[in-house]
Amino acid sequence: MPKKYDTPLLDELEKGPFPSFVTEIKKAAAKNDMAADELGLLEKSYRDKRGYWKHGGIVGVRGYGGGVIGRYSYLPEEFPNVANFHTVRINSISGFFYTSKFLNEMCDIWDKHGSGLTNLHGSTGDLVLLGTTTENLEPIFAEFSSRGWDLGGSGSAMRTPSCCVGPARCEWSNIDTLDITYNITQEWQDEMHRPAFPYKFKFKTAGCAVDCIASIARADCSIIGTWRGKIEVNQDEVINYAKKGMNIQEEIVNMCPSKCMSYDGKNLKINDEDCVRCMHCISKMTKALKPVGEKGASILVGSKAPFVIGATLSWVIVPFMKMEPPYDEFKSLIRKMWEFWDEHGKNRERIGELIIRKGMREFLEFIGVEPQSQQVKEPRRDPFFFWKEEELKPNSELLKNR
Amino acid sequence: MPKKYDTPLLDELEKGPFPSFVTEIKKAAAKNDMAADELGLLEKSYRDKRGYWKHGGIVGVRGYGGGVIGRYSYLPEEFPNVANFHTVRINSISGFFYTSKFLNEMCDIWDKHGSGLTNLHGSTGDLVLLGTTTENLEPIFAEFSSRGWDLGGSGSAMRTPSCCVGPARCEWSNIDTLDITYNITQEWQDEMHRPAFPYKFKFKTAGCAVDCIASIARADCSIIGTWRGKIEVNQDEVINYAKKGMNIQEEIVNMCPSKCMSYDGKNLKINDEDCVRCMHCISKMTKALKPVGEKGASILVGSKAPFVIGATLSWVIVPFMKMEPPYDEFKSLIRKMWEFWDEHGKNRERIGELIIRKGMREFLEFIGVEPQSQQVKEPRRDPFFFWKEEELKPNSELLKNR
Amino acid sequence: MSAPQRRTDIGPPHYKDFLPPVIQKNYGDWKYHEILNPGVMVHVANSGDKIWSVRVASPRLLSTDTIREMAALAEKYCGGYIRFTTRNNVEFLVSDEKNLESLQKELKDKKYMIGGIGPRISNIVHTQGWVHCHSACTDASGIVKVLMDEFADYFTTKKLPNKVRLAVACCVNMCGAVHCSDIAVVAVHRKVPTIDHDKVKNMCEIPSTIASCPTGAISPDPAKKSIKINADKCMYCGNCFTVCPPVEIHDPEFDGVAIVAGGKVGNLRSNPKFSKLVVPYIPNNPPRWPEVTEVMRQILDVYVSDAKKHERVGEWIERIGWEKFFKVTGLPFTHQHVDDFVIARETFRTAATFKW
Amino acid sequence: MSAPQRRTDIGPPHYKDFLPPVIQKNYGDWKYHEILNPGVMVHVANSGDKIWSVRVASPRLLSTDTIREMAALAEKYCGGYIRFTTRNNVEFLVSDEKNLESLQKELKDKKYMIGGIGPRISNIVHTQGWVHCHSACTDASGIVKVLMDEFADYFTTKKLPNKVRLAVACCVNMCGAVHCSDIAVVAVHRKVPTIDHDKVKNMCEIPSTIASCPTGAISPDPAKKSIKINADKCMYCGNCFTVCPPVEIHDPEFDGVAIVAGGKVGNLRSNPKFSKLVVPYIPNNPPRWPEVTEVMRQILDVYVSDAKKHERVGEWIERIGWEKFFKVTGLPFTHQHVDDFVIARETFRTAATFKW
Ligand code: SRM
Ligand code: SRM
Ligand code: SRM
Ligand code: SRM
Ligand code: SF4
Ligand code: SF4
Ligand code: SF4
Ligand code: SF4
Ligand code: SF4
Ligand code: SF4
Ligand code: SF4
Ligand code: SF4
Repeated sequence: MPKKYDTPLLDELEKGPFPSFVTEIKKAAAKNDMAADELGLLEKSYRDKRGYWKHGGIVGVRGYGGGVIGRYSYLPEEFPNVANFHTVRINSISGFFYTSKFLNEMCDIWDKHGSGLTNLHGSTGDLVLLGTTTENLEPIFAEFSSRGWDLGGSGSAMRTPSCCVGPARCEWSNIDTLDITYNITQEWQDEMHRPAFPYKFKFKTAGCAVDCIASIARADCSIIGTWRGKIEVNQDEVINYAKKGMNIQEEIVNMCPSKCMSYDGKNLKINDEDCVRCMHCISKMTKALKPVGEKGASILVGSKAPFVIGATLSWVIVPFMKMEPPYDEFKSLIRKMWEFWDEHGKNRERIGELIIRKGMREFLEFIGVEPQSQQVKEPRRDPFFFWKEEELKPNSELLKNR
Repeated sequence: MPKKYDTPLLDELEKGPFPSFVTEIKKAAAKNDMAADELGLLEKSYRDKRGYWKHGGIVGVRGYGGGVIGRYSYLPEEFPNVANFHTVRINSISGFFYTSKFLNEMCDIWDKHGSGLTNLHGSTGDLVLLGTTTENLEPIFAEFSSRGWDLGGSGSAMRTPSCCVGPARCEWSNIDTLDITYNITQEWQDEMHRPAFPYKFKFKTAGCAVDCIASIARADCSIIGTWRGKIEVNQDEVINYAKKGMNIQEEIVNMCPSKCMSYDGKNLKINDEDCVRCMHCISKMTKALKPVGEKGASILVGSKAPFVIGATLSWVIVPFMKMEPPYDEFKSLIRKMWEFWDEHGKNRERIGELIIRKGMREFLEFIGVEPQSQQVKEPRRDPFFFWKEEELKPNSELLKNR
Repeated sequence: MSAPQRRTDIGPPHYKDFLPPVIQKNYGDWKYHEILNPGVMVHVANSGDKIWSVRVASPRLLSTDTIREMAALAEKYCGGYIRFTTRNNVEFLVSDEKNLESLQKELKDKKYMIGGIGPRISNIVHTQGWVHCHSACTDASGIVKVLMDEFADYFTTKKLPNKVRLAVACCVNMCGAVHCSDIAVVAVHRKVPTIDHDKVKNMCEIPSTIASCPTGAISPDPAKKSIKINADKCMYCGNCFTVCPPVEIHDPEFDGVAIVAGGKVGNLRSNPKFSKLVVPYIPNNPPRWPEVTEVMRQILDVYVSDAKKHERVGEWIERIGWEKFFKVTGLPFTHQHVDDFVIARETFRTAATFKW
Repeated sequence: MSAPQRRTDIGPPHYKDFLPPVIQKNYGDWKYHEILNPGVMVHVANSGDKIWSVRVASPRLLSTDTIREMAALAEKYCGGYIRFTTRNNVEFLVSDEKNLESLQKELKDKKYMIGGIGPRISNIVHTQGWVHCHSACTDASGIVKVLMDEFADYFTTKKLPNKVRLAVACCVNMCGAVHCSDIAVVAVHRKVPTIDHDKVKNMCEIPSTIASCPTGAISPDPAKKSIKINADKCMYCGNCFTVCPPVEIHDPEFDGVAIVAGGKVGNLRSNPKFSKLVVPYIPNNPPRWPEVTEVMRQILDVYVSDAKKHERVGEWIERIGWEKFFKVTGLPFTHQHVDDFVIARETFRTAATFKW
């Protein structure tokens, strides 16, 4: 019988309508020593207003440099069952689809070898098994890998890629987000499991500019589906939306960022040439509007959390790329990026930070992408720019469009 | 008879409808040796595609550290009359108003002691006497100062302040731009004539947000007239504008940046609380719209040319200040700014660069101005901020508005 | 359970094996969807096939018991198919319309919170907190719980002008999307770290510790074979603590959270935006952080009453102007709000236009 | 001329003494103005008094002869009152309506260019150039002359969507308002400076020369008691040349001008804006710089045909998007256009929205 702790503070968090993580910990604590001590330790944190975890040590499974987050407690005597309490990251399924069969199996393994606590999912997209001891790591890995599952990424490695539900269930997806995610995960197993990068590298794939995976905010490489073509308008459905009470002028036309729509009270017209494919109109009138044309993705690079130079959002590197298996063009682009990063990146320098430090030109030239106006919101404002020797040529050429 | 040069290249610039500076130089060259050599030298520059002027040396008039720009030629033998060819900056009149009497006097002095060439005006706003020798400087100064004129600024000093035509002729001026300019010029004669700052300091005063003196782009201190109150609408005049063909909805209402106007085809309504006083509507319908309420100025600081950190625009420090003679509040604010600059500024560091380097907080606290949301377009986006010891207090206070 | 046969570098299973048959059949061929109620939407394929998704809230930190319960429900009503959303909600994937009502009924009976679809508050993206991370200076799960309790009706029933994405990060590493959320909480320190010099020698690489400091506040202390921190330059970010454990930055008395607002990630209407600082500090007041919910409520209420339909929090604020935001919410504007980091100048008001 | 009596620190004369009586009387009490023709406007006071301003173009570089001629005209028609505008035009201040026609007639006879008021191209703010400045890498007056010749009809007659403010700076010190102009020319170098080491010793303060470099390309060269320049970091700005004369940056073969566009200073409608780089290099081709006028014309023509009434160049470009600007003008987009200086990241397109 696991130890039972008094948790007057945490108990307060079992009140209220939202499902309680405290209740979850208690459920596990009822039968699991680790979970029980986790509960006790957490109550102490609530009392003292501080965490009691130490920096992680290096732990892992044989042959892997990542996939496990080492975690040790400051209070091993008081809470011996969480003295070490490591996290195992299981690479989730593209689109976070599961079967009850797998979930039950997972629970069995985890009850046997771990705390019985999980995160579904971690922010990066791993299936997070929250807390186990060093000895349990190898057995856990054996159990999962024997069933066809593998660890996710951690450390200075490629991290578990993730994506929106995409073509599996969403009518707006321009690319096969699930397949891209699966394919690159398989392609780069070594890069995931044996950290050899200057720092972490994350991929996130969204089927369209709605970006339901927040790729633009938290992926070193954001793959965002888009199309070259137009928006097909089903005028009958436009009428239906109006009938059902939508104020098309206010809600759609006026909110279009490129002001390329007009509505005469009956017909909705779109000047496709000026549309920036923001998805607003489409998402609000899904039955009436449909993107048609060549489908592909914009490749953006560089978003990350605030350290060291402030948070960044990913920015456009390749405005449009076809994304079809085996994704060779995409993969060789990424390999070039990694090569650049490998050559110039400092320890703990994300690729976006490196590009900002080195300048877009060096990066673009290295990866073989032309400068394009779509890569910037606006051209530079200062008069301080570089020339390469070979560019110092007569002007006439400079004034001609390529 | 001054030397006559062949100027085939410059002659090309006497063609065309716009008045020609070459013609101007030729006019002077016809009777003035300096102007003649200037013409010859300039033709050579046009031929060789390069200037022939050296860095300025330190020259000036007795008791003054500025007001003269020293200029020496690389080709003193070839063009002896411009071997030295200094510029004298005469402090212009507020609003650039002149009388024929003064202009004629000025021409007399300048023909006698200089090249006969001028700039009306220099970019800062001085009456620029373009080119004379070192020996002529004292006589020129004596001639001008005896008639009540003085030199403008140069070097690391306060520069000649300038302003828009303001209340002298413009219906929109919220402040007396001419008087402010005159008053501070008089107040800070010493700061203008004896360079003691880390670098130059410029004032420009505009009567309203139209900013006809480009103060926000090129003044260390930009004084921009504004008001607290509302816009009075004369609906009869609105009707007149409409009658004369103005599309009030498109040209006015839709272009209002704060979208605080509405027009029903007859009456124009303004939600004054949301108006940001951008001046668009007023400037396009001057007969119909009139700002009413308390008049004063916004004080902005920091604009300058690109060196060293890229060009800056001035930004709001004091959103609103009454500007009435003797402008004591304003002057003591400026003195505090200079004190801050004096204490912390490096050599050749403009005040705006210093504030950016040190942070707004140090600056605001030093000059005694509260942080105000009007000073920023948006609050910071990163979570990296400082606290002072005395601020580490219970939250309840922090959540209360001052 | 079969005997474990260790394999490496096999990657995850193929997603196809986890998709309901109706999805496999209509993969990439959906026509439209409709939101039937706050917790149920139906996607209709060009073939006419349909799939219903029933969404329930999850605390994300789940016990195996709960996962088993969900799996059982999926088995009963969904052929065993279930998914999780990118914001950690659970979606039951119903292929057979007649299971829709009974599933919902059983979920309600079991006290699941159904909702989160449409212009609502969905689950709060968050991180480990005191539950598992050494870096945490607040508990994310706790704050999430109290906020979701507070705003439960915006998940289950009430509509907002548009989706409102909340997030909580337990330190400035921001392992979530705090920096681009409508309203978010991020934990912050407020004191210069202390250094255990004896340990620095052995445990830290001094150059990388120095490089970790965003403001260049750290320099070598050769005498002590350690580092020293220039207190004037330190803004308590804790990055030195991350790379060098003998640096201690936690301080229960002065740690707490900041509130940011106005961010988004989608491209609809306006570009993705960063969140901006709105409240620089609220103390850690567990277990229920009442001041945090209070401030969030304050902001949300004004948004709800002022924003236009479809306007996100950041779009609403940009329309009215940040100066007006502070006015209408009554939140104080302090020195902390004014940027003094890398892009400070871009945030200064280089214009004479503003509201009083 | 009276005998000179030297006085110091007296400042300029009081402006009152230079204002026409009607202005003195109605000072600060104007009611409205009307633009009667491209070169004439009338301001009407609340008292009913009026003043007419007749504006003519000036090359700014004026000989005393021309100034005397203008003074004479002012005497004849304006009671001697005349002013200069902030963009260096000349305004004849007519208090008596009956002088209005005759003044204009005489101005026309004397070939003055009347105009510049209203939605037109006014005078070009510019700087010294080869005429007087050591720093100049083009001649400002020459370029101004050819541009104003080219666009003369937009000064004298034709209307634009709004005012178009042009500027020319003869080096990146930008002694004008190039950085905030609708379309402007700025002269640039393209080669790393050379150093006369022997002179550096005596003529330069080495620390301030090092500090002058925006990119930190300069370091001490102790052997030579001089400085050295890291060619990879140098972007030829010439600031080192400004503080240290033995640094030579001028290079007639490779110097030239860049074109920037989209800036403004007024607050109307949209905030003041910086100009952005549109053409990184055009060679110096005196006396008439044909490629400069050609490019300017190219940009102006599209603006005139595409912009809405009242839209400034920058407002038009922001409405259509910079990517479309490059498309419709046909100007090439190059590596030079992408910022790599201090705020580079703010210019990157952190969004999935753009036009093809
Ligand atoms: C578990 C997880 C939070 C969660 O509760 O979901 C997490 C937890 C940690 N993150 Fe994270 N990060 C997690 C997603 C993120 C994300 C979000 C994302 O991936 O979409 C970010 C922001 C995006 C980004 O990558 O910038 C993120 C930015 C960081 C950073 C800052 C990195 C930077 O470049 O600024 C650190 C600091 C570091 O790397 O030393 C960090 C470090 C950590 C460490 C390893 C703490 C440390 O310094 O050793 C945390 C371990 C906690 C623990 O003991 O369990 N974590 N981390 C997420 C990973 C779960 C998963 O694999 O699915
Ligand atoms: C004459 C004038 C240009 C003109 O043709 O009108 C001028 C001419 C010079 N400027 Fe300027 N500046 C002139 C207005 C400006 C302006 C515009 C303004 O004041 O509104 C600016 C941009 C605004 C600003 O202050 O930043 C300007 C920014 C500079 C700079 C860059 C300063 C900086 O902080 O980046 C320098 C470089 C320096 O100070 O060493 C400079 C330096 C110079 C020097 C003194 C060259 C030098 O390095 O020694 C030039 C002397 C030229 C000569 O030989 O005649 N000049 N200078 C303008 C002054 C006339 C007058 O007094 O009315
Ligand atoms: C299930 C999920 C994708 C997944 O792979 O898991 C998803 C699914 C859908 N999203 Fe999303 N979005 C999901 C996360 C997101 C995110 C990412 C995030 O929050 O981190 C965003 C970006 C938020 C942002 O901009 O900050 C997101 C912004 C949207 C929007 C844009 C709202 C707006 O106007 O700004 C729409 C369109 C709409 O609501 O009209 C949308 C619409 C949709 C649609 C209608 C797409 C479709 O046809 O299936 C889906 C159901 C809508 C709903 O929940 O209201 N989804 N959606 C994610 C559910 C998270 C959750 O549990 O709540
Ligand atoms: C005379 C002068 C002031 C002075 O003290 O000398 C002046 C005078 C007037 N300006 Fe101006 N502006 C003068 C320089 C400016 C500047 C500064 C500059 O160009 O360096 C600007 C800012 C330009 C910018 O934003 O980049 C300026 C932007 C305006 C505007 C705003 C145009 C817009 O919509 O963006 C107006 C309003 C309008 O045109 O409707 C205006 C309107 C006016 C009015 C109507 C004000 C009035 O009631 O007297 C004056 C006559 C208008 C005209 O010329 O069309 N004035 N005006 C300047 C004449 C310069 C010249 O010779 O052309
Ligand atoms: S990002 Fe686009 S494709 Fe993906 S789920 Fe969201 S709306 Fe659908
Ligand atoms: S997708 Fe966006 S930009 Fe395109 S028409 Fe619709 S609302 Fe406008
Ligand atoms: S800035 Fe305003 S007050 Fe001054 S002249 Fe221009 S419009 Fe008139
Ligand atoms: S001054 Fe500007 S903001 Fe105010 S009502 Fe007029 S157009 Fe709108
Ligand atoms: S945000 Fe900070 S405290 Fe929270 S999980 Fe990430 S690293 Fe740990
Ligand atoms: S806490 Fe942050 S700012 Fe302070 S010394 Fe450490 S890294 Fe630098
Ligand atoms: S812009 Fe440069 S070259 Fe021209 S006057 Fe100013 S300092 Fe001299
Ligand atoms: S020219 Fe400019 S960038 Fe080059 S070394 Fe000199 S100061 Fe530095």
